[in-house]
Amino acid sequence: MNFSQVVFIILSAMALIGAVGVVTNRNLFRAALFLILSFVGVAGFYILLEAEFLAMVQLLVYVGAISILIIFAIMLSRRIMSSEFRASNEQWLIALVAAAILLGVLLAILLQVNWPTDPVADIPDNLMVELGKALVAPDQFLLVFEVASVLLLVALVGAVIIARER
Amino acid sequence: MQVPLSWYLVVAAALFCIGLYGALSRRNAIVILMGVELMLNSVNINLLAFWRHLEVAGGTMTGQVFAIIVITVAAAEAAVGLALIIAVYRNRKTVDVEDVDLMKL
Amino acid sequence: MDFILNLWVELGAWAQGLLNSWGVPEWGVNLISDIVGALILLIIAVMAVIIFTPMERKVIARMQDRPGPNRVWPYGLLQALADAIKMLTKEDIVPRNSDRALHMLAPLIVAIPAFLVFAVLPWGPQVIGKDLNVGVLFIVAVGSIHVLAVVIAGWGSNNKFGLLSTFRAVNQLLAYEIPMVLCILTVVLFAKTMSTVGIVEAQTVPYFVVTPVAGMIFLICALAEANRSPVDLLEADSEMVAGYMVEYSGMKFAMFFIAEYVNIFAVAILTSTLFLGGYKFFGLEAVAPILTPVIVFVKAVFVVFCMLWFRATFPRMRFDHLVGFAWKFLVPLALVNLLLGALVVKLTDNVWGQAGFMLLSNIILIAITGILVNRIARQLREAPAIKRIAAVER
Amino acid sequence: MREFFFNLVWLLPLFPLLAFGIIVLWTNRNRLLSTWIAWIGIGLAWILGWIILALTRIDIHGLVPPAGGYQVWMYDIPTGSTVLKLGFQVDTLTSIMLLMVPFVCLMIFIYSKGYMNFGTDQVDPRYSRFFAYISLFACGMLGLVVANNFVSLLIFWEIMGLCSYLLIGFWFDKSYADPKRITPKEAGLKAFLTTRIGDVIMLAGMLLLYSQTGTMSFQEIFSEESLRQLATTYAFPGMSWATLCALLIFGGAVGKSAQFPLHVWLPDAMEGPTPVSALIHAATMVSAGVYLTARSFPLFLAGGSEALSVVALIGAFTAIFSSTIAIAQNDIKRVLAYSTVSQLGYMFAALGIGAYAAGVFHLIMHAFFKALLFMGSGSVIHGVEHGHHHAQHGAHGHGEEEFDPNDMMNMGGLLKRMPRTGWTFIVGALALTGIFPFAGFWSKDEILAEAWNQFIEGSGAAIAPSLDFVVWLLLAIAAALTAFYTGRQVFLTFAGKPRTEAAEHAPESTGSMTWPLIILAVFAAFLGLSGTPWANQFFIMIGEEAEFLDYHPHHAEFNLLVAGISLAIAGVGWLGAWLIYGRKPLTEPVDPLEKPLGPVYTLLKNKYYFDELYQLIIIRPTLWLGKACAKFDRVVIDAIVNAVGAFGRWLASWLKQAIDNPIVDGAVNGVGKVTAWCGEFMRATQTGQVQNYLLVAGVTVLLLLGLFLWQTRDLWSTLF
Repeated sequence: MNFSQVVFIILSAMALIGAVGVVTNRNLFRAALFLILSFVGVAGFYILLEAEFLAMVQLLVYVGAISILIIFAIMLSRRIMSSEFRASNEQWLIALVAAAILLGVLLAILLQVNWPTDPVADIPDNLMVELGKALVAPDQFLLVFEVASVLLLVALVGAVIIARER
Repeated sequence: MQVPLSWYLVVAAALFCIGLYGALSRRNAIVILMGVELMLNSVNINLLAFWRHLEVAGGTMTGQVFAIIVITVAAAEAAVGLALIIAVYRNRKTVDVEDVDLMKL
Repeated sequence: MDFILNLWVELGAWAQGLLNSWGVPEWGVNLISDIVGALILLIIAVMAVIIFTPMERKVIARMQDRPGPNRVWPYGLLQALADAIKMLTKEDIVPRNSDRALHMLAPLIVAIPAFLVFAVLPWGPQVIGKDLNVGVLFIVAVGSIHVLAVVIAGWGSNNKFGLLSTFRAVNQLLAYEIPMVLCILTVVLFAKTMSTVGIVEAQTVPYFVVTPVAGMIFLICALAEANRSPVDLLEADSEMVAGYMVEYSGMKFAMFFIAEYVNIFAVAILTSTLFLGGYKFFGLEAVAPILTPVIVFVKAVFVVFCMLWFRATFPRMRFDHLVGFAWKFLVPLALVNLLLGALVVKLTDNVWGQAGFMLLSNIILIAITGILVNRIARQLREAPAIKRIAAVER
Repeated sequence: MREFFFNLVWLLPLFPLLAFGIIVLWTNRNRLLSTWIAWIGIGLAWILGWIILALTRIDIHGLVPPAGGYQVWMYDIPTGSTVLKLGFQVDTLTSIMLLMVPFVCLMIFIYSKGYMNFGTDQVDPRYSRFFAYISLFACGMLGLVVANNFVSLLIFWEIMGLCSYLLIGFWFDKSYADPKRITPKEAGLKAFLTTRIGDVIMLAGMLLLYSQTGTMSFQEIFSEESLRQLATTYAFPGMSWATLCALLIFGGAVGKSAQFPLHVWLPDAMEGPTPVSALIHAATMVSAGVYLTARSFPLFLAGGSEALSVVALIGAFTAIFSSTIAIAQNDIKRVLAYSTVSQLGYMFAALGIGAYAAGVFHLIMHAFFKALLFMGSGSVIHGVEHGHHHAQHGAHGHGEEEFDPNDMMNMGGLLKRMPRTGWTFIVGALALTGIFPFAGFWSKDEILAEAWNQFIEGSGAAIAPSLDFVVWLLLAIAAALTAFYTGRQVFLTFAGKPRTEAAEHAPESTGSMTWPLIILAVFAAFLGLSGTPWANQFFIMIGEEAEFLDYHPHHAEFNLLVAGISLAIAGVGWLGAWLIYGRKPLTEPVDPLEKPLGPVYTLLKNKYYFDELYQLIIIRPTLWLGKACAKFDRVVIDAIVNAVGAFGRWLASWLKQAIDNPIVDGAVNGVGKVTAWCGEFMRATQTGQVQNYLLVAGVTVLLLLGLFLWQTRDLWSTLF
């Protein structure tokens, strides 16, 4: 039980509590805040995994953008947050059971396999350079990269078109 | 850096299932969206954990790259999804997915 | 003498050695030194408030040709203390049927990013909280939490103006984050690193000279992010009576107040780090490393002075103009500048060559932009009023 | 440099093809633009062609067919086991053709602008289409010249056939008063079908070659060993494969070049516009047959004396035969057409006796002066037509009868009316009749000399010396006749006084028509000097091809006797023509030969009744057979078919009653009912709730996952 494991436990507590808060809280705004909490916990995981870049991106994109968007949407559709609003639908119990079973199955597998405890190698110190090269190297992920950018563009335009007042 | 890989996987699995439950059980479209985001995050955790523990040896970046791609997709999904929700709310004055079943006969 | 010259590093080393000699284990030493460093940074950050509030008041006053605060001895320099006492003694109000928890949460969250940023701001080659290899990105990411705080505050205090300013916050802060990131990207492009120290080290020519466009855009965006006048549309008294802070008073308001000034300080240091050569000053940093914090501080003060200058000079913008300005003017300009930077970096590896080319291209860019803006403005002016409004709406 | 341009050879056919496409697709509304596009297309081809010619001439090493030749392979067509490689090539024969083809084409393109009355009120309604067609034709001819295998050669060959058909029938709406005269439509059909006979034979030859050698490329087929193999293996006793294939391919050449049995289409092809006659039916297309024979000359050599004798005899016979016909023709263009046939006969004869270079030489020369002659005649006709119009307008009312501007009897004295046309025409005539020092003299003398020498020495000859003598004799007489009818034509057309007011008012043609005439006249006059016996460029360039398979033609040195004889013969011909037509120009439109010759004249005038003969022995039986088949069809086949149909209908009705109504319909309705019922039942599951679907999907995935895990339970426990 060393330092980083303690940190990990704290972070996972953040992430899981946040997630539970998201799915259980009746107040949408608070749900969104719990979501942010969970995101921050995940970002912490990334830092533990020595992927600082991803951690920062996680903060920037999820906390800084997506959550804010969600909150924005919540505020735009405020009326629905009345307290007599029924939060769950009829099938929530089945869903709960299904999710639980899935969790059980997954855990069963995970605990069956004896995973390596320690990372096999240290992080190369020019991590960012490697990542950048990997993203734009034609023999690696150039196509994926470009497709993702196109996807973003399309999503941008589509969102504008959909949400525009007519 | 002595956190075992299995821990990450367990947490990710838990996160995924919670997100799944949220996506399945809540009536509010926005919460469903949040659940989906949670699932995506758990996937990212897995990607990076595997990258760190199994891939870095090869010096490749697949895990990180795909995490980035997933984040991109999540952003796009959030944008379009929220736009849809706003549009639906504007037209139907509700974001309850149970009320949005015009396709049903 | 050498000890004196780079006192700060020596001090750190000495303290750690001392702890070791006391038999503290390694991780303990690290922990203690981290905590101490954090505390020091925290104190410096808070000092900013005590320094900048009088400075702001005095400077603005002089610019408006009035004495400004001059009662609290001497020359009203201790005005900040007076304000602090006033705030602490105020009553703490939580508006009825507002979301109490959130209302309490907001002041805490708003402080976090403001202080976190200091962790990566360099006071010297080794005098820095933590030299992350993604330092700049860290700054941006943490800065984006500020929006969250504003949103929570505006929502938590159950108030129309609060909500409105929340909308505005989301609009404005997100809008201005983008050109800011683009400018930082340009700088990173030239410095070939994201670590703040690395960027400073890479600046044989200050980047403000290399790309004035990026510098100016960054300054504007920094103003908007720190929502300073003339772009303080979130708390514009004349429109939304202090906006998201409308329901806050006493200590909670003090938190916002402190956060704002710490933000300013941070932004100022960031600007000097990215564009004004940080702790470098014509090789002085090499001669006397002890002076590097002073250099940084002086530059920061200069930037803050510029901000105050803006505030005293420009009138407040209309909100749609503000956002339109970000999306229709700053973003394209920053993008073009980024492209130019990429081209130049491809063009040559020599630092001076890069500087020259980039400066040239920036001058040309500024000229072209000026001409375009001039023409469009003339068209708008000559267009009939209704069309003008339509254009502005668009 | 050299390789660079040689690699561009495939552009040659491409330029006119692009012109064709552009005109047809876009610019056919704008006449001027179409004209220029066509000109540019052929002009580029011309420049490139002459560049290649120059480069070839600089250094012909390794370019002499059949062994040599710069190959440019374009694409491979996989055909089962073997691969059909298509491409282009540059060798000396090709480049010699490139001397003539693009240039003459260009000249005629320019000429056509004037002939089609560009910019006047009588401009042809299908002006642009005309240019598109001739551009396509140019593509065909150039492609044929640069093709390096039989397949693409056949393709371009057929393209030319198509263009010939289209262009002969260009004025397909024209019809004449007397039913016996052939209309352009019929003429086109006739040309197409007649040449088709030859093409089929040629195709058979090519296929036999392919079956024997397994390749289509010239270089491989004409290689030493494949030829030896062809020559030594026998199709059937007494005839080697080489002979057979050579004769079959020669059949194609006969069809295209209108040699003796299949010559009937060429004179009727004159119904087309005169530029077409000049371009296709004098200069280029008809010489494609000769080119083909020259190209596959090694095959003929391998075929031995049988093949060559056939070629020689048919050539020589055609030469004299058609020149006799030409004597009695009044249509200025038909005379030229028959003379073309006879000149082609000359070329074939030359090839037949192994005077290979001489044949090609004559081909090039003939192209120039015959194009010149045709364009001249076209100019004359044009003038006479205009004169006719003018006369019509001048004297209203009378003379609305059928007026034939082609008829030489309606002309006369045109030299004063249209001097440029006249003099250039005369130059062409002198060249044709082989008067020293014009082009025809050198080439024709070359052929005669070869024949004579081979007869005298009898050594190294391709065919029997006796045959050589026959050929020489026939050709000599043909030369005399040529001189005679050419002189007749010149005198009837240009000398004396106008016999109609149309001829009186005939104006000189426009510059775009006369300038090409002048240029071509220059070439016709002096180009022959490139083939003087002392320095015969043609022999230098392609002579070696004949030195093949142990056959070594020695270049015929200048033979004063033969030259004198041929000159004398030509002179006799001219003299006779002058005596009969020139001394006292005839005033009334009747041929003075008609009375003395009597039946012979009518025989000649009716072309030995060949059309009627074919009508009798080929077309009639065919038609009869067709009618018989039709009758059989109606009487027998139809009855059977009707019976079957009736039975079918009866059967169908019975089946409908018995099976369709109860069983099939029942089944269909049943299916429909079941479907509807299922739908009703399944509807319940379609709640329209996204989350329901999501849940179902999730559970399904869960089950699949469980199944998968259960099946691989022993595997994943041993991971890592």
